[in-house]
Amino acid sequence: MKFGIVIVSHSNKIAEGVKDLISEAAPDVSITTAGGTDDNEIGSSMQKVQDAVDANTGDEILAFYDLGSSKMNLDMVSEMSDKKIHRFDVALVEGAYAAATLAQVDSPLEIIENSVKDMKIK
Amino acid sequence: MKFGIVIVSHSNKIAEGVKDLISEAAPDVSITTAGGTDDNEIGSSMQKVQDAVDANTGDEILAFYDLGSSKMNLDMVSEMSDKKIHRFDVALVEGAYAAATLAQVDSPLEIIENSVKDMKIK
Amino acid sequence: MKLELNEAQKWIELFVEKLEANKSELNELDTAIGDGDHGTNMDRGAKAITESFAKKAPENVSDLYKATAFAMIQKVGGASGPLYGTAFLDMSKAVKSENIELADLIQIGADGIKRRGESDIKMKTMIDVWQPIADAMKQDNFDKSVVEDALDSTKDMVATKGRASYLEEKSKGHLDPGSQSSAYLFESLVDVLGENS
Amino acid sequence: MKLELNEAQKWIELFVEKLEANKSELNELDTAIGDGDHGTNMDRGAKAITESFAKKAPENVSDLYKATAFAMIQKVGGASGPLYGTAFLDMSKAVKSENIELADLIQIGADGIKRRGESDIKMKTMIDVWQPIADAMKQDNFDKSVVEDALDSTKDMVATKGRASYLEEKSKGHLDPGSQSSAYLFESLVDVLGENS
Ligand SMILES: Nc1ncnc2c1ncn2[C@@H]1O[C@H](COP(=O)(O)OP(=O)(O)O)[C@@H](O)[C@H]1O
Ligand SMILES: Nc1ncnc2c1ncn2[C@@H]1O[C@H](COP(=O)(O)OP(=O)(O)O)[C@@H](O)[C@H]1O
Ligand SMILES: [Mg+2]
Ligand SMILES: [Mg+2]
Ligand SMILES: [Mg+2]
Ligand SMILES: [Mg+2]
Repeated sequence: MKFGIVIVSHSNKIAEGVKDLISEAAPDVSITTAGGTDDNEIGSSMQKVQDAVDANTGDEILAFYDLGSSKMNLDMVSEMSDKKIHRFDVALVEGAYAAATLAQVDSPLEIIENSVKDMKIK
Repeated sequence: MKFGIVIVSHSNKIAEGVKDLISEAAPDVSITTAGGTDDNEIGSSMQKVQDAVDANTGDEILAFYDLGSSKMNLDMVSEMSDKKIHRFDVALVEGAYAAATLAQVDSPLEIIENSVKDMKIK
Repeated sequence: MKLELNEAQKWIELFVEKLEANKSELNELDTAIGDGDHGTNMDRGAKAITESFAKKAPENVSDLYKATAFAMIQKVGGASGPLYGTAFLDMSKAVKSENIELADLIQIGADGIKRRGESDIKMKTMIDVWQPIADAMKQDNFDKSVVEDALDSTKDMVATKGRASYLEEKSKGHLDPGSQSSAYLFESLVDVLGENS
Repeated sequence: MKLELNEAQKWIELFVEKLEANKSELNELDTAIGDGDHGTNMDRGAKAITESFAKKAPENVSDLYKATAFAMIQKVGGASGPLYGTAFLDMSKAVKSENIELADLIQIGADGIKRRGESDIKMKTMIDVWQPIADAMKQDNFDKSVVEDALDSTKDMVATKGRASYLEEKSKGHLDPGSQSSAYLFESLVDVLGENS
């Protein structure tokens, strides 16, 4: 599919849980996660973000994150990645759900961006 | 403490993960969760919301939720509960983090409400 | 018009049958514009209703609606749980006043759904079945074609509440799953009323 | 002014020592206005730097900064990882041009933090140490009192970036933890420069 989704969170449980939740509405969308530190503690790991981007089979990535260092690690990976990564500064759970729903039906980027624009909180 | 926090999510992992995340910024705040269905599938359970409210030691509850039926179950419990439950129609992860941080330092409700007002997305 | 206990119980039992028979149809509708679980959810609710009636036979219509509500609230696990649950709980309370008309009772159920869902007609939800049916009953022209028309009207709506609302324009062209399960409810009611007419 | 490889290495090694010695102090500062892990995070970074230098001795200043950056990026696990990491990575690139002044190099580090953090001075972050120090160096009056003053200036600021920003007014009255660790970095630099003056 055109878009894959990457979830970056300080918590591995949040990242996995968001994947579980949005998969139900978007079973055909590639969804990969980077949650917690390398030791699965609360925190973030650039390596995990890199791995989530690499493992994602979407042509372009829609990326969602929770707080500060999740965003920074995402940006570092974006700068080095060949894949186009669209960072969404929106509510993590709710924004990822909306985007996944639209990605499932092959919506174009403008529609997806428009649908989450009222969830911009960062 | 005056305020406890209840997290209601369709996913048990999300609910637990949010608790882990916000506990770090709010170690003294009572945080209880209602995640997933009674079988821990994706969905929601009024009984779990009831239990999370009962188990919470805060005098009043600040409640955060993800989607539709989490909100509805929360409302049903609110209607039946003696405890005052403040429902926040804001981004789940980010809003709960902000509120927890302020609850930890005994902020009054108006300050907490004001700090998350720009995260209202529901 | 009012329902006696045996009629009301027949109504709910027919509803339960239809839900169980159409579990995968409801799941399919929900797969198109939701998360694909409406059939599974309602089937869980249906089985819980049967269990509840078996465990303790309802002694009056109010009890029957209450047991139905509790089964839905406790077992469905999706938005339809609190929605049907609130409708039947409010109906259970209202039916205690001796003389309430069936049409008014259905209106009370519809109002319960609106309150619980913070929603209204034209949002592509089950309200688009409940409300037209309450209206038709008030005018004494309730039959299966009313149910069918109400259900069909949801097809071309753009959803603004519930999960389907995330699809925006793309929610058009599909029946709303909760409206389909509500159609089963009211088809069952037509059947029960038909037997007596 | 420029640092030779042995001076630069001494600088980072002193920084590592201070981070390890003050792990709990940094955690305490972060407990007051953050999530209490800044000491643990920086200690992990410090140990990773030591390991990296032991594994492969840096051959020039650019390598040294790069190894420092990678250790931070890979091991810290908090916002300070990408922030220090970006600062040192940008410095590693800039120092390749033979004639860059130390003051300009620190400015490049500060700019890296601003870019990565989408932040600026007066937001109660480590930038409030990096920027005044870059400024002082440009005017050739860099010493420990400059570092102390910069760190102290964060105390009365209201945070508008990072976790402390969630505390709003209540973030006042506490030193910023990342500014404290940056103060250790620049105190170490004063020590290295002092030895040579
Ligand atoms: N806010 C609402 N108001 C009224 N009806 C709603 C609302 N949200 C959802 N519904 C109804 O519930 C149905 C979905 O039920 P179900 O699939 O069981 O729950 P979920 O969406 O939680 O998976 C929708 O088809 C719609 O008819
Ligand atoms: N956006 C930002 N820009 C600049 N510095 C920041 C930013 N966010 C955080 N910081 C710095 O990072 C420090 C916190 O680091 P640390 O505790 O290791 O990370 P975390 O906040 O992820 O737990 C803060 O004290 C502040 O100095
Ligand atoms: Mg559903
Ligand atoms: Mg569901
Ligand atoms: Mg921290
Ligand atoms: Mg942290």
